[in-house]
Amino acid sequence: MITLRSVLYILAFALFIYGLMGLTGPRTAVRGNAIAAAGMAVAVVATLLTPGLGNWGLIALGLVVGTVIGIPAARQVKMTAMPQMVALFNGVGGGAVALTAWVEFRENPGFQGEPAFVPIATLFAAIIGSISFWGSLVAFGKLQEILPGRPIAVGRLQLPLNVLLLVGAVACAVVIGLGSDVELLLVAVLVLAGLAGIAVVLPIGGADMPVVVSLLNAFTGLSAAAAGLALSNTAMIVAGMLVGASGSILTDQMAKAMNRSIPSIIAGGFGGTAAAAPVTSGGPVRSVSAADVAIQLAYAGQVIVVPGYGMAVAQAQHAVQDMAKLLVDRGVGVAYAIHPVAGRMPGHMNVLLAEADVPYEQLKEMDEINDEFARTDVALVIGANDVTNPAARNDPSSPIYGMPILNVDQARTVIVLKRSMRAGFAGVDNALYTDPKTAMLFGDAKSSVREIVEELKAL
Amino acid sequence: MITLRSVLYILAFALFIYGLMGLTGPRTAVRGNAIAAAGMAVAVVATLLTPGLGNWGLIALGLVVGTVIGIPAARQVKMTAMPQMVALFNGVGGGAVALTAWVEFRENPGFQGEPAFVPIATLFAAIIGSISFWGSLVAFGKLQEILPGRPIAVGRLQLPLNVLLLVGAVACAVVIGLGSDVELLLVAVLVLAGLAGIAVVLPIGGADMPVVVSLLNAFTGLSAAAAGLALSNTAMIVAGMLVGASGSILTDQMAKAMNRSIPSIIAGGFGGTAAAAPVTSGGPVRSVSAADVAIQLAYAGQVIVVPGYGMAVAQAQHAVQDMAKLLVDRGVGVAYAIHPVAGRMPGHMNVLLAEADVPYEQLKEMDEINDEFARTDVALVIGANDVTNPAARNDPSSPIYGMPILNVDQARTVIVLKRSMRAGFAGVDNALYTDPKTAMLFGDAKSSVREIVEELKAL
Amino acid sequence: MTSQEAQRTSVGVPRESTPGERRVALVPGVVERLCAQGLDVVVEPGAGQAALIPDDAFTKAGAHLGDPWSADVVVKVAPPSAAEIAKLPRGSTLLGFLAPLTDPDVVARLREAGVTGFALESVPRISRAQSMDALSSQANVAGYRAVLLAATECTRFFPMLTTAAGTVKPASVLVLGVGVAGLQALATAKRLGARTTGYDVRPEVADQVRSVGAKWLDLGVSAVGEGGYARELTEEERAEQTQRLNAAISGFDVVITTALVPGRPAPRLVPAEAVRRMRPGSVIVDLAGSAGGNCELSEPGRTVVEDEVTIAAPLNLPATMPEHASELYARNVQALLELVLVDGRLAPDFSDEVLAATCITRSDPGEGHP
Amino acid sequence: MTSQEAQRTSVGVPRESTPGERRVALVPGVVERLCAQGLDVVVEPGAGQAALIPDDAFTKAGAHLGDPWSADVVVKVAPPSAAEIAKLPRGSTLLGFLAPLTDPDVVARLREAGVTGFALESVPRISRAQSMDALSSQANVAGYRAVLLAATECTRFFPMLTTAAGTVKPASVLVLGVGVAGLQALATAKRLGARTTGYDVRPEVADQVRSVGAKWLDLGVSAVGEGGYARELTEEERAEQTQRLNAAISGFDVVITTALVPGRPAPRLVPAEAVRRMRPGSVIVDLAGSAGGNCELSEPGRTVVEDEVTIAAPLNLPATMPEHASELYARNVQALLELVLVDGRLAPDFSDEVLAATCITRSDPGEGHP
Amino acid sequence: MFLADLAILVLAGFVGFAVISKVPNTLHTPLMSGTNAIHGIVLLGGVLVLGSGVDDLGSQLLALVAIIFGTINVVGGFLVTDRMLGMFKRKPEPARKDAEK
Amino acid sequence: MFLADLAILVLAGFVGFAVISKVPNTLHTPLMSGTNAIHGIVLLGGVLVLGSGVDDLGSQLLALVAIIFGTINVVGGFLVTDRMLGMFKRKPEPARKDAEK
Ligand SMILES: NC(=O)c1ccc[n+]([C@@H]2O[C@H](COP(=O)([O-])OP(=O)(O)OC[C@H]3O[C@@H](n4cnc5c(N)ncnc54)[C@H](OP(=O)(O)O)[C@@H]3O)[C@@H](O)[C@H]2O)c1
Ligand SMILES: NC(=O)c1ccc[n+]([C@@H]2O[C@H](COP(=O)([O-])OP(=O)(O)OC[C@H]3O[C@@H](n4cnc5c(N)ncnc54)[C@H](OP(=O)(O)O)[C@@H]3O)[C@@H](O)[C@H]2O)c1
Ligand SMILES: NC(=O)c1ccc[n+]([C@@H]2O[C@H](COP(=O)([O-])OP(=O)(O)OC[C@H]3O[C@@H](n4cnc5c(N)ncnc54)[C@H](O)[C@@H]3O)[C@@H](O)[C@H]2O)c1
Ligand SMILES: NC(=O)c1ccc[n+]([C@@H]2O[C@H](COP(=O)([O-])OP(=O)(O)OC[C@H]3O[C@@H](n4cnc5c(N)ncnc54)[C@H](O)[C@@H]3O)[C@@H](O)[C@H]2O)c1
Repeated sequence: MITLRSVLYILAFALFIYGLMGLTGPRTAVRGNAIAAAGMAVAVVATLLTPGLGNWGLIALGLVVGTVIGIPAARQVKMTAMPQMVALFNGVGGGAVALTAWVEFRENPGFQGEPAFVPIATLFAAIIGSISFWGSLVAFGKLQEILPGRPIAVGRLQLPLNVLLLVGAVACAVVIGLGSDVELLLVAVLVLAGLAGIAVVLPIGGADMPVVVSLLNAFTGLSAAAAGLALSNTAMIVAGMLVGASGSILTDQMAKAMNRSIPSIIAGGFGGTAAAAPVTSGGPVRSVSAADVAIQLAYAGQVIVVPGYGMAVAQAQHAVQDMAKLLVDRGVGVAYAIHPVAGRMPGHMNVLLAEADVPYEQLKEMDEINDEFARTDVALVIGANDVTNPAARNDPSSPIYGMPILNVDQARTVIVLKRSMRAGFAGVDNALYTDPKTAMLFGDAKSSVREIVEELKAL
Repeated sequence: MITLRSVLYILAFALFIYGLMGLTGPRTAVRGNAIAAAGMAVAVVATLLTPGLGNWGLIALGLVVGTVIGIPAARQVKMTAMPQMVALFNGVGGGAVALTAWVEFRENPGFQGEPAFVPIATLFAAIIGSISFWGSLVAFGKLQEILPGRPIAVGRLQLPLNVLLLVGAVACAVVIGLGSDVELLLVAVLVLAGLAGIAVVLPIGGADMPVVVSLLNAFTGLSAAAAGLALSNTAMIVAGMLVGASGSILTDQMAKAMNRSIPSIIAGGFGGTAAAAPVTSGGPVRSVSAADVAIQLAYAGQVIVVPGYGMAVAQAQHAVQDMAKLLVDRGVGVAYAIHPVAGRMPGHMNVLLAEADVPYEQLKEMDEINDEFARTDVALVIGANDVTNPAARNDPSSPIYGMPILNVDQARTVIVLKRSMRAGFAGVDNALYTDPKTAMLFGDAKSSVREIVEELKAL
Repeated sequence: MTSQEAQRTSVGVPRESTPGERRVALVPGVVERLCAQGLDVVVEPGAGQAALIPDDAFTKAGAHLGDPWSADVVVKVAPPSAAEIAKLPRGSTLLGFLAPLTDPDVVARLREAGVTGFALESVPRISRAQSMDALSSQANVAGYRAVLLAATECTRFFPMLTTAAGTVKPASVLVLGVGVAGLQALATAKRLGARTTGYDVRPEVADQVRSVGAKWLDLGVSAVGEGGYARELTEEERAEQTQRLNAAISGFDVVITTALVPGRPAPRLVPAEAVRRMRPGSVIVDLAGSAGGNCELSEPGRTVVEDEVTIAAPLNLPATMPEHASELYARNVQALLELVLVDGRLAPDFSDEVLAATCITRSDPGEGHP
Repeated sequence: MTSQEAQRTSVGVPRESTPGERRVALVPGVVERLCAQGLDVVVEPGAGQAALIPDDAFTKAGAHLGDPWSADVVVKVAPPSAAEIAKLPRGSTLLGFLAPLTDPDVVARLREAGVTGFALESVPRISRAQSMDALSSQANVAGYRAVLLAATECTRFFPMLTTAAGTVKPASVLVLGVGVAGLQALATAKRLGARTTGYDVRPEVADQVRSVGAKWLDLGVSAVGEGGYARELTEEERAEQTQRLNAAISGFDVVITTALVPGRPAPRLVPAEAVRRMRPGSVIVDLAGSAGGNCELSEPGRTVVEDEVTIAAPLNLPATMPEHASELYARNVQALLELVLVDGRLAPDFSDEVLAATCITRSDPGEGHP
Repeated sequence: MFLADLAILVLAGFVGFAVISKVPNTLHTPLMSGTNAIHGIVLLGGVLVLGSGVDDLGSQLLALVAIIFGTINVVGGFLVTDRMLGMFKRKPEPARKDAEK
Repeated sequence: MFLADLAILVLAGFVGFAVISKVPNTLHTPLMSGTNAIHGIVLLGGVLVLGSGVDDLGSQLLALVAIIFGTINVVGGFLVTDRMLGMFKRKPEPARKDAEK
């Protein structure tokens, strides 16, 4: 029995790894997730095969209740509420670790007769699990807007407070490790660690929450691995460590993609100055990476490219055409919407796109394509500004009021490539950039498009 | 002591993995190799810390003798003889595994009192190790041209012979596994497996040897892992399995790069039909992958691009310019050598390269650049043929004799991009393509250059 | 046949009388749209002849042939001659280039004749009015044609060509004054394979020059004027500019000049001395001919060869590509007409920024207006 | 001053007398190289004038001015007139276009005059002789100029332009007969932004057409002749071709024809009917004018407008870009001269494949040669 | 045993590092969610502890909650990830359908 | 113990797979050579067996040869790999030196 269980565990973690590999690529992600889930089923079955397992009723009860709660929660949550859902699931995972550690302590107070690593691992799991549980709950609250998104801090006392809580938790743990069997100490460990989790996450701004959730996710993974060590359970060790390692790399990438660094975010949690995400001028602007733009384009049915003076300045025409060709090869429909006054001379865009050998058939006049935007998945604006400015339609006080513009804002998603939030020829701000469905990819148009090309090829 | 050793083992294999990661990229390869070597040092030291180790003198003798043989062998071998050297080193590794297994058997005939997996692993190691040793020796002989490179086979008897040898080795091993303690049986295992190794490798053509060596390398890795299992030595398990897994992927990639498949190569070893590598018309032609071309270009100091009619037909000008820009960004000097009659009309190349915005300064006339070739690391010929044909210089009977040509053949390396070995406008064969320093990248020029661009970006 | 047909507002399209003017104020495509809007279009027979547009193309589009001068609105290209103004009934409306800054006589005569005149030169350069901006649309044509002219006059290739009979170096083209015409000239010359360089007094043009793949010639003189136009240079600035340009010009095979300052004589950018220093066989195309020319040796309206350098100063390049020049012009006219007409009837809102700027005479002068 | 200076072989460069011929057989750059090789170059005063090459450019290059006709070798561009042949001393050598296939009189007169004539038209089209191939080098010029001519004559833009005054569609250009001139025409038109299509009877040209970014018009008629040239079509083939072309042509704004069959009248590819079906304002440029023209309505040497379609049939387009055309021609002449001269002395090896083909008359006729 | 577990831990860490190279932003959230589901493996801890014969009611309750939490983590995690990946389920039509003319 | 070793084996295999993604051809031989050197780890087997107190002369000899072989594999392998990688040691000059004008 023990051998079968061990073999199944190996099978389970092999499935986890294989599934995780799949999850990193858009083509294989769906299957990867299913494979990992299969691995989990194998792991659970293997565990139930453990000889001499008792309390079957309670175990079954737990599994059923958990399933009954989990399925509808996952099914009914709105797509926009996904991040907080993940935070919640992560939290309960951490909670499970902490609770398991507590039970272990209760069953064998003082860890009598266990080698040293058992209490160490168990207490590590308890602390991290509790931090993760409570921290995740706070993150959930912020994302769900139950708690205010802005940083909540106690000012200069934040750092000493947090340190105190953490040191307290560790101190209690050390006492237990040294042999104490007082249950209150363990409860103290859990409570202090939980408070620390709360105290660290509260001062971090809502914009940073996704990174925090990812970090807590990696933590939970580590705590699971520690719990696995304590129980000498291979599946838990591998799965937990897998999540701990991949989760930390993922967190790093997420932070980078948001132009943040993990240390500065955590510093925020300790009352550091770099608390809030940088505020971009004039309204919330969503900036994305070239990789995302590539995915959005690759999985779109119809893309309209809107070139402007910025494409000309960057001389990005060749790169743009490379990109379009890759998309067409993938079966994505691509058209260019040429505004009559895009650029700085009549026919400016034509000259450049002809140089890059864009087939004339793909160039559409404004009147011809303006109704298409509403049926378009992605409008990709490359260095155009005034010719996409909705103020021309709806702001009579604007100097460009009355000029016909491209209906870029009617596309399902808008991606704008430019270097900054600066205005164009007419010198007026563009409300398109702060539209919630607009994402900005900042940088010189040529480099940006080149990056997109690279990412498209890698898909 | 045992704990320190185990920790050192973990450190050692961590270094192996880290080093191996480095070895897969051109920038990090040198350091990766050094890191792996450091890991090996750690592993050896850890082993010497094993409590109760005896026979110190002999151990020291072995280490010293091995080092004294290994260093000069590795230092003095000519660069062109590297592959056979690797074969040799791989062989002795396999031999070491086989010998170790033999000693283990002698020390505990019949594997009395050991759990089942010990004999199984040991005998597996013995068989694979012996195959690897003898197979590698044959590969060495073929590469070193001690043995003839052509397939040496016994015709239709090859398959039954090979199968017989392998079955015999396994049968003897099974008898041992069932408890026999007759040493002759183990010797029989080693001999039969060794003969099988010889019999399988001999019928494979010299051109396939690199793939065979790589495959034997992966085998040796697996045998090392098996030996590690038998000895319950973590470092050996991890290092061996690492090599087994990465080696098999590597073998697959090598075979693909040579347009071969592993099964067909092995089939050759068993007297199958697809024995020899395909013979390309008219002399040995070396074909390479886009990734190699990219590396050669990226690490060159000076590259001359020679465009011809094929670039025009493929309309590859934009891709070529993309490539040139990437190279210039890396600090590689790039020039275009424009032959007066390249293409099919006067100025054909100019029209295309101007369209792709190649700066006029990079375009060099034949007279201006012909002396440069001798100082050039790579001449990259893109769909040009007649204008590079040395017959114009040295074959009075050739219809193009007397036409001035580009001195492409004087460059240190020549890479030719075209779709096939077909002739150009003048309808004559080009001896440049069979020059040993020429490598061909077959395929439509545009796709080929695009692939090179992709690879350059990934470097 | 006169245009009193029904109650519909009539639009008259005369045949242009200015010598060399091959354009026509409306083209069949635009006529069709105007007719669809309920206008009655009267085209003078042969109006499109010089543009190779046959009369029946107009009639097929819904116009009829007849006397255009008695229409409610007359649309023209070139400024009207005295004889033409005489044909206009009092109270009628005229749309076209009316040379308000360069030929005040026209304005005077129109006022005298009691005609409401809308000058297309005066359309303000604001985003909304771009569709009426005939200066831009015609400058665009001129820039393109200037390069064709230069390439035709040049004794050399524009593109670089490596051939069995030797390598031909690419021509180097300098554009002085990079407004709409200059940019199009740079872009077109680049297309033909020339190396291109641009120069202007307005510094923001540097980026625009680069945006058509050309180099920017930096002489360190800047003169930004109003409304996106340049101002005239001071005496010292001019001397400085002339001297530096002088040095630069001689290295080019082709120089195309388009420098204009509204209402002022064209700046003299290319002195005779610079021409003498150019290589034999080089070409200068001077688009500022009508304002006196940017080159000292230009003879507006003629092509001369001085010191083996060909100097062309065409007065009306857009007219040399009559069909498309007319088409673009006709669209500008259409856009302006749509502003002047309300529900198919003449009802200009003179408080509109565009019409206020464009209207140079009124048959019923409103308050405070010329 | 005559050319008997020292013992050096003299090369004479006369001023071309054919009307409209602006080229000159040698240019200063090539003169310099010939002088460096020890030749004595005599240039007729004013020889380069039409190409805007001043006399002193030649003298600076080492030539001297004088009577070119008494030189050992006379190099010319256009076939010599009877009067010119009369000026050649017996036993002298003449290099140039000598019209061996199209004007047999020239050959006859040269033979009579005892002059050794090398016809540049007859250079075989083998790889080695490409540097002497003046047909190619001049066809290349012609193809480029043909597009400039077409663009100038066209009433429409070549490139597509989206502007505030509406969008202009790109011109569509069809090239009939895609040899050297046709390919260059396709490439140049593409550069200017036109949509390009090519057609030829030789099927291998399809790939070449695509290699300059143009489309291939497949009519299913193939006629490969000798030496890389086309053969004349049979009666049925011609009828078939004409009918299909007829249908295709009317869709194009510009048609450039270059179809030639050596020594035969040019094939009639564009019948009058096809012209009538073209849009008003379209242009046909017929480069086969000297062989009678590819278009039925062509009047060789003139530009006419028929049915609102402009038909230009220039006879000598290379001469309209004299400097570079001369330069390329001069290099061809230089290459041929180098074959004719051995150590600076006239010593043609008539067994050489190139010279055998090129030499059309010999002052001392060798065995079995004309 | 502990040292073998430690070796396993280290190796698993390497696998975790090696598997995640550069993930496009769009996959960040699904990947986070997927890994999140994987650490729901902690549910095994609850099962093992409870199954090892806990009979104290408090402990039983705590362990029960731990199992419930772990199960929610697992079930919810995988389901939510799958929903997030919805975008990648609709695959673009077989390429080159109405490719460039 | 065996099952832990098996888990380690599987994990090491995954690491091996994950580490080698797409290797450029030029690195194929060095990489093969580098991995070849790594499996020289078998030398540990010889050391352990010999060190465990083998006293039979034949066995001693065999083990000695095994150690020698293993050592050659290790030492020669790493050195040869290093030499093969010579090309990558000369790094291209800091880019953009004489970049495009
Ligand atoms: N077509 C004509 O004939 C003509 C003539 C004269 C004026 N205009 C006027 O020009 C305007 C044309 O509209 P448009 O949308 O094409 O241009 P625009 O409104 O001027 O906007 C161009 C945008 O491109 C961005 N950009 C500049 N360089 C870039 C680079 N290297 N990489 C990426 N982005 C870059 C700029 O933003 P960042 O600085 O943030 O990058 C800028 O906001 C209209 O207002 C029109 O009225 C047209
Ligand atoms: N320049 C002129 O004025 C002129 C005029 C007429 C003739 N010629 C003659 O043309 C020749 C020019 O020499 P060249 O070296 O430029 O051309 P070439 O000798 O004709 O060789 C071109 C090569 O390109 C390859 N190719 C064709 N399509 C390709 C594609 N899509 N992708 C990759 N490769 C492709 C072909 O090989 P694969 O089929 O194996 O791919 C062919 O061998 C000379 O012989 C010259 O005399 C020149
Ligand atoms: N916003 C709009 O809607 C719109 C529309 C069309 C044009 N414009 C802008 O208006 C501006 C004027 O265009 P234009 O073509 O009518 O100009 P223009 O014809 O009046 O003058 C041509 C160019 O000559 C330059 N110039 C004047 N004096 C000079 C000197 N001494 N040396 C060198 N150059 C000199 C001017 O700066 C101008 O660029 C341009 O910048 C154009 O982009 C704007
Ligand atoms: N190898 C060399 O050295 C070399 C050098 C120059 C040219 N060439 C080749 O020689 C060939 C001839 O070139 P050219 O420019 O002197 O040709 P050309 O001037 O004699 O004829 C022009 C073109 O007209 C075509 N044509 C003839 N009859 C036609 C018909 N009825 N319909 C349509 N097209 C018709 C011919 O096929 C040819 O392509 C070309 O293929 C060229 O590539 C080879």
